[in-house]
Amino acid sequence: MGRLLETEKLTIRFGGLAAVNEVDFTIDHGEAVGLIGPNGSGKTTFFNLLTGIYKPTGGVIRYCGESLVGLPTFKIAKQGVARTFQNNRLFLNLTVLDNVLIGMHPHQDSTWFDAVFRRSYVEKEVEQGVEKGLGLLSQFSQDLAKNCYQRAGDLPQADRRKLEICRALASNPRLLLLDEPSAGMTPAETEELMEDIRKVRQKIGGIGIIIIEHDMAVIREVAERVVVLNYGRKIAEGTFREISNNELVLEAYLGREEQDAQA
Amino acid sequence: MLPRTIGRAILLLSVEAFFFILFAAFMKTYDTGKVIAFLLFFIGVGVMFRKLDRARLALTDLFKEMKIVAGAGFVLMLLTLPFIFQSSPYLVHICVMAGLFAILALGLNFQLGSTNVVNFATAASYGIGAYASALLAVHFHISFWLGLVVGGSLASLFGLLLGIPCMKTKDYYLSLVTIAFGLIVYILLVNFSWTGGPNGIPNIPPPSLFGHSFKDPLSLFGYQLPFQSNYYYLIFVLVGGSIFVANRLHHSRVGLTWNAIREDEIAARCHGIDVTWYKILAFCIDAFFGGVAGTVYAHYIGFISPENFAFIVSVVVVTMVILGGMDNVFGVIIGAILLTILPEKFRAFEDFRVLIYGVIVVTMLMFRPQGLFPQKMRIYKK
Amino acid sequence: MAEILQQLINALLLGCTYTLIAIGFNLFFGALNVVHFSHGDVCILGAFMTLILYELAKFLGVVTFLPGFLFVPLLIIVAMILTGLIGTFFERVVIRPFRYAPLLMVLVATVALGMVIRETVRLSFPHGSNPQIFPRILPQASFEWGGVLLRADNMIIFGTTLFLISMMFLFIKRTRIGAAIRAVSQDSEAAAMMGINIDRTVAATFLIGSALGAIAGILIGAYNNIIRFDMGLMGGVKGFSAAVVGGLGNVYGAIIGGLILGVVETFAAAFIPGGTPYTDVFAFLVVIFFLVFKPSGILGEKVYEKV
Amino acid sequence: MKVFRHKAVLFLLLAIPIFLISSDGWAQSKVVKVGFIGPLTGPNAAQGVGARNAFDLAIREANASGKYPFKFEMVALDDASDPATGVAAALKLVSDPAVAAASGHWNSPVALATIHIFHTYRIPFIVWGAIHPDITGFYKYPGVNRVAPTLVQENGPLCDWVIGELGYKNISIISDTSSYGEMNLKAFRPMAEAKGAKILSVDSVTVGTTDFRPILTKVKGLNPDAVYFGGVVMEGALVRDQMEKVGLKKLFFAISGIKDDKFLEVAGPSGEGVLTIKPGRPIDKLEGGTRFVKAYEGAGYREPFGAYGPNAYDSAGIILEAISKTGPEDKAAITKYIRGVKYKGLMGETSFDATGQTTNVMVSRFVGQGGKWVTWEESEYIKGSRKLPK
Repeated sequence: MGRLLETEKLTIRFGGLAAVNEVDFTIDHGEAVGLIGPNGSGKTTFFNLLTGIYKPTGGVIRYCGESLVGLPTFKIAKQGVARTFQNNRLFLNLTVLDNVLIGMHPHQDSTWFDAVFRRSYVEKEVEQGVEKGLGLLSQFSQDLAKNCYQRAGDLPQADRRKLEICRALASNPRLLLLDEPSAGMTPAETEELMEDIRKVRQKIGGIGIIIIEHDMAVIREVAERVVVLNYGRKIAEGTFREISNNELVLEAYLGREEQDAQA
Repeated sequence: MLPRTIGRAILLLSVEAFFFILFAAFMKTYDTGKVIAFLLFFIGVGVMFRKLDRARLALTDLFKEMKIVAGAGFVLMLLTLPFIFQSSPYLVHICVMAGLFAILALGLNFQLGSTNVVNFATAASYGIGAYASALLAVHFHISFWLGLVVGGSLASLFGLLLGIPCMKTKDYYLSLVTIAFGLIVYILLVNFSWTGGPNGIPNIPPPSLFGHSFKDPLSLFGYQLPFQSNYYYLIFVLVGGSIFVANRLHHSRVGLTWNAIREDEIAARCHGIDVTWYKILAFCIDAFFGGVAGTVYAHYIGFISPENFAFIVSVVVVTMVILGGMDNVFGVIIGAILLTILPEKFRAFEDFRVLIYGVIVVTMLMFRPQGLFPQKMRIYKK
Repeated sequence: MAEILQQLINALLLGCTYTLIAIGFNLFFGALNVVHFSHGDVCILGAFMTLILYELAKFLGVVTFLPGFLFVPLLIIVAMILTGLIGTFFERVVIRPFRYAPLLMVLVATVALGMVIRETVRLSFPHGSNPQIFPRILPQASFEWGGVLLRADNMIIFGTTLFLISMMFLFIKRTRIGAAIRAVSQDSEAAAMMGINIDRTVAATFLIGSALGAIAGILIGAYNNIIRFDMGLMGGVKGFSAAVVGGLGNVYGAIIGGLILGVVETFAAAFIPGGTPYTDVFAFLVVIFFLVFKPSGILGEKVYEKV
Repeated sequence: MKVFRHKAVLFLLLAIPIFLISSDGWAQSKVVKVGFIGPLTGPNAAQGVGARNAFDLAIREANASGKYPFKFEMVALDDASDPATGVAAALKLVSDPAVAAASGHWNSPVALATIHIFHTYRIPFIVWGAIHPDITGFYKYPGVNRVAPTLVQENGPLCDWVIGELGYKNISIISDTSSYGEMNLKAFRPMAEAKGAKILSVDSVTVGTTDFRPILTKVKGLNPDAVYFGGVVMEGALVRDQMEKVGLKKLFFAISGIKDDKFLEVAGPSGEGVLTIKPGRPIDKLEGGTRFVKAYEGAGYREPFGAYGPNAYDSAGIILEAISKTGPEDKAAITKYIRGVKYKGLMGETSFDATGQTTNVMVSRFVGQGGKWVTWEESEYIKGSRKLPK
């Protein structure tokens, strides 16, 4: 399998602060990589760089061999990079199904002209979308599929996470970025989540997943390789076992834990 | 089975007819006290409708069951309105203005309601459409029908121009740009000599269709209707077309995408949505609607001046959308009709009109931000 | 040369009023991330307040026993305090309910509030649509110096603006409330966790911003001799524009932005043939230029979206 | 019980509207209605309300005199200085079959929008205040007449006086961009140049501008003898005041739009020595003027009748006379009568030319003196104890 995405010396500075500092990162097709690090170590910022929300001040991002630097967010998304958000950002006032339909945006092509003058075309598109969406939803949760006309804002937290993943998958991504998917979940829900992620990898061959997590159990289960960031720098990389014995990593995390204990 | 259907159809039509007659009677009422009594009555009906669940369910079922009958009945009744107001061109005039503002509000709804772009430049596109077709008609004798397209398109072009800054700006900044744009257009209209400056453009020819000039009274079925009726039917068709376009856009990928931008711009971008383009699209379509309304206004009144396109017009249209219900086509039209008719009925309080608009907006936003008719969730046929 | 100098003085004075309005926008934006679109109307309300107080004082005969140099500052201070309180009231009633609501709502609500303020002022004065005569509270003396006319009232306007701005900087830098305002504008959540009362701090911000705005209104009135109910619309848009040009949220930016707008308008009127009616167009074009090419303004830092 | 309640609801649902509709009684009353439209709200409300009161006074007097076979009723509508509102008001008037004739408008744009409606519906219409020449001169509608002189008719005497008699030759023009200012500029410039004046500069300002210093500073550099202002009260007063403030101590003269006590109030001390003219003669010099003032005060109107009160009063007089001669039904006859009228009213004898424009043009000269408008002939300036700026 070839390289799905790689970064070289990826850097962004906010004023004097380098939030992501010369990070080299790679992920292959079909691989799942965990991205961990203490709070404020630049993990989410790294995602924001990959998706084009921030423009890097230095370095290279190559996706399937082509540079992503400077591309607007929506174009990156169209090329198959989908993501979820740390504190999920669903379209709260739209239905569950509409959320998923929006996820399909990159693959649909009807324009305002079609909407006004080519009714049948649009109707077919919507029909196909609804079918695909319902299928996708029911794969993850029968509840979601059943309540597909519920307002997304009325869903419980765990369902929201699921819906967000569904929405991301609706765009047939080749690279999926999950930003703390287990945050705010009960252990049982987390268990279900890990199951879901396994399902995704099974169903969509070759999809690459980068997952940010604080729950090490999730990382251990899901990720084949782990990259550790601290103060914006990559301090370690390897399997979970290698990482958990790495001194730099322990220091970074222990330091944090001491602070936590004090606070 | 059939007799029951017919019975229900008759029931439905009589409900419609009842409210239609009430509406006509309300329009014909000039006495302020009675106007208030009418309003209280309408409000009472609305409250009762909310309270009496059975009646509400029965009625909504009835309407859902026979959408076509309901629609046809409604259209037919509206078509008879000029006959009812035959002796009073003033009332037909109010209806025409209500229709014009309904078009403006529907246009703005694409932005304010669907996309959450607060555009305070409706008056500008309204004015550009009006001036474009008026100038063409006066100087080059271009027909109204062509002017309608040109006015709309030109306004659209300016919408595009206005949309360009939104590549870089959003929220407050974008609203500032629209306010500034509206003021600039107004100042330019006042000061350019080829737009007639503050004097505006007089003597704009009325449209004509199949040799019938719109300034002549309309003879239908042996009735002589005031000349405003021509425009009434024109507006009727245009509002119908606008509703059609608005509904189709709403129930398509475009409408859904606009909603996504409204809900969360960043998430929308992360799902491959070209936010800038879709915002510009909303600007253009809004401006097109504005331009069309402006064209009709110019040829209808026969005279336009910059005052018709001042900042306050934009605010009034915003008020209509917020009162009626953002992103609800029906609600927006009701908002436009209410805010056109009521000021005419309360002319004695003309001085307080703008104040009341302001109070309506603030209180609506605080206590019922979804408007009189909240947006509906999309339900797809299976 | 004398003419250019004279025009510079004109530009400077115009810039002063824009600056004072812009400071309010910056304070509010810093504290709440809110653009208070009716701020311009609050400013003009300050001028109307002064007018009412002046008439009241004349009616009560205060003018007769209080010398002008005591009476006028007293008048202005009372008007400032009242306007400040009204500003806080508006924050409490119209802006606070929308703190966690979509931004669109507070935006439209403040625009509508501006309309309500304007119309209330218009309806509460006899012939309120017409401009009201603003009392000549500043000395009218003048002297010519090398072809440049210097007037006492202009110098007072300029001096007052300088004094107030520096007082405000001192206040924000040196006092507890000032520190709280700075903290809240840096990060309101963190500030709340540190035990800062956000509501009270925001209220203080509106008090200061609106009081400064009142001065802006009074200076506009004193400068032109008249005030009109709808001056707040344009004043607000221009003040916001000045804040944007300088860099929204940056209080120093307000000074630069105000001066730029003042210079653009004055010189467009004076030196572009036939440009007089188009001064506002030039001002807005400058603003749109900034919004498109440097949205963060001259002094503003690039803002990164929180994701 | 429940059934009963439902029946009650249904009953109310039907009964209330029936009551509302039936009690409305669409029957027409027997009085003859005369329409009045003007800016009753908005920035020019002072003009409109004063004129409305004077119009009302004429009708009240007519009803009280018992000379007429009908009872007249005024229908006063607001145009809010807004063409769209004005059109709605005009349509409201023409929709009412009891309205025999109407008078209206202070704002020219509004009048230009509504006269077509009155023409289309053949309702005789007299313009009491709007002064755009096109209202009569361009459209020449047989049913539309005007008792106010156009501004072209006003600028001539002003030029004769200031440029011809007083000899101010180097002139800077400032006018506003409203139709009023624009027309003034167009009318004044050629007239002034024909009198041998040199126009040093022309500046247009938007109505509502409050800061004229940039222009005035520029004008000061040109060193004119006098500044002509073609606009209305507020901008005029501010221009005058700010001339002093930038040190431009020259003569200021203006069209009748500024002839208002408000001008002197706003301009303060700088209103001294300002020259202007005014169509018609001062009210106390008019025949019946004192009687009119007394009657107006006696009728208990709160607002002053303003500059256009006499115009509105005479409009009403002409309409009433026409209706009383021809009857309220035949609009064509009323129209014809008005066009041929020789009406002796408050403003002297009014008659209309072929375009409907009044031929009654009298101009009085005024100068600001000690915070009051004084007729030039009686002023201390002509006596020599005060001097105009050179």
